[in-house]
Amino acid sequence: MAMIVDALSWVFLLTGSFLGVSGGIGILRFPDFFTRLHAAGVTDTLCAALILLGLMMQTGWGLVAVKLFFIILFLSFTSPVAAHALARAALHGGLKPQLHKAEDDPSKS
Amino acid sequence: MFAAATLAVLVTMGLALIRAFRGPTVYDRILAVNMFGTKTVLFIAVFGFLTGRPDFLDIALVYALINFISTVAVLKFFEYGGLGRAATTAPDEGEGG
Amino acid sequence: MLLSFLAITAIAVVRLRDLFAVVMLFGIFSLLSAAIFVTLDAVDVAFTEAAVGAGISTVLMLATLTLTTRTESPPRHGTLLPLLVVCVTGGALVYGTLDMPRFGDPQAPIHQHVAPRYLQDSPAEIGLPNVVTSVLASYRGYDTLGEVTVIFTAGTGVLMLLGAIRRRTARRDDTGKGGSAMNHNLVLRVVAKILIPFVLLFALYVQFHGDFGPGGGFQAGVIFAAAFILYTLIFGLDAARAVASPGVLRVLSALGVLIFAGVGLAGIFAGGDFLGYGVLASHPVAGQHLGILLIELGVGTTVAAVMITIFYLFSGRTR
Amino acid sequence: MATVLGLYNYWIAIFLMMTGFYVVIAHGNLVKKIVGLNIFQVAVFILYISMGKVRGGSAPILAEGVTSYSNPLPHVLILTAIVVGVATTALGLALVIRINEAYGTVEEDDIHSQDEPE
Repeated sequence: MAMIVDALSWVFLLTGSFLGVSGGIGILRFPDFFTRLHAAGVTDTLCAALILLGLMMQTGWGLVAVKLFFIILFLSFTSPVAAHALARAALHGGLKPQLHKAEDDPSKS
Repeated sequence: MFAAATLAVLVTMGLALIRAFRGPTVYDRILAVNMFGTKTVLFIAVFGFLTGRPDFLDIALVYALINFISTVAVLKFFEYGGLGRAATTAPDEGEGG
Repeated sequence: MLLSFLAITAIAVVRLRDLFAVVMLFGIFSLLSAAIFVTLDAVDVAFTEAAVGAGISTVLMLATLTLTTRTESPPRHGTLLPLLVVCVTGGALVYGTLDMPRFGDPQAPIHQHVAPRYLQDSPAEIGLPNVVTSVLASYRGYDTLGEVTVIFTAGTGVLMLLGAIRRRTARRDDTGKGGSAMNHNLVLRVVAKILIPFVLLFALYVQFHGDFGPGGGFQAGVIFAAAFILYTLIFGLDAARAVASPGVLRVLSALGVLIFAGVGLAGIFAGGDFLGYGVLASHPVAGQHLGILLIELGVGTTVAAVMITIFYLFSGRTR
Repeated sequence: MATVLGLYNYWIAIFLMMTGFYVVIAHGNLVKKIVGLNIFQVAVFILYISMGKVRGGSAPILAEGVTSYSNPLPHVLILTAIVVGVATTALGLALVIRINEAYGTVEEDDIHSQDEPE
């Protein structure tokens, strides 16, 4: 039983790390702001949740696990909200999503 | 294994940092800062486990909170304050009010 | 690796002329330095830096930017002379480091004198696991009293600079119904309503858990203030002023210093020294516990009240 | 090589310190100057904290099974310095705001040129 939990936590940790790095690459490589927001916003929440969940399985029940749980809760509240507010502000600020493939400089605004 | 996760988080931090430097629009920078903050939270959590003293998660919690607050503050600054004060619908609204 | 990040960020801060981007990068800079503090075992310091540097400083700088310009005009003097001065000074300092003890060396002179005594004797004398708290509040209580007074004085200074002229308060109803600037942003409002009670609870936890883990009055005060800043940002200044009125805050910021000094005086009246808590209870260790708890309370009150006051003043100017 | 690794932290701290110093003396914008001052401040913090670190040590919160701790004294000093630092930053920013109200600019050169005719 303990071994299964251990293995599962490693799987979670590694998946989370992978998602994090892919999000990082996405934020660097994607052509315009909204796609970058997509890359960051989607991976951020899941990556954080997975890594913290993996850590939670490592510690077992206790104060540390409760704190980790609160961090997950907090991040899963704030991260999407921040992304939403960011997209909203960008749209208000006059940034238009790039709807079709542009040949010229993609990151212009 | 914790080391692998730490390394991954560090790499992501670096990538976000590059975007924060290059970011053509301010929103790109805000996004990068926000992401950077999340990754810092993860870094501290994982690093606590790496060094074997995982009871310092309060710091990570504070980071998550502060990150959110500064993002909201920045967005408010942009939607109502500084940038194009005359162009927005509510010219007199500023930060905090 | 983190240190290299820090250096790169610093260069970028120097080079960018858009002040807004500079402030954003300064936020990153603070986060990074706090992460470095964690890796260097200074958890309490990281805690404070996270809350103060990344949170409060960024918000205050943004508020300043709304009041002033956003871009920096190009420099008119030659940059060669400053660069030369900086290089020479830096070279001299690097030369000086060659004699420093190597990083992490347990035999370095800094670790030989006071610190071992704190580490060895504080469990018996004070009985708190967090040595930083016991040094801060008990061994070096005078220092901390001075720091708290400095914060109080700075708050008073900002009050004098920004609070004296209130000519703009006349037209404060143009912010819309309820005085809320983010009225239409439903998602933010709902989430903030859910989060703020937890943040306040967490601040109290940090305040009273500071004896056992990282935390204490300074950090808790800042977190408490951060909760109010979030509230102000989302629901508007008038709503926040209704919750915690500026007058009450001013009284509270003075009260915190008063609690601190009062505990010190109580030590004298009980027959001990100024800020010697051992005499406050029947048992010296219990007395130390009581004294530290009260003092942290005073610190937390002052810090929170001063931070909220400063933020009110800055954002009150902006309208 | 051991020298470089052993002094790397100090060098970075010095580099940051000089960066902040450069910003303060070479830039005319007052807000930027305050940012530079803050960078300088952080450099000092890092210097102190690096000195307090003990290799193989752990955070100075006593726990069972841990024998070696980092030096708690620099932590205390820096902890208070950070909070005082933000208080002074706030004071400086307040001054900047008042200067902006009085002169209509935050550039040092413009302020000087406005002062000179009198």
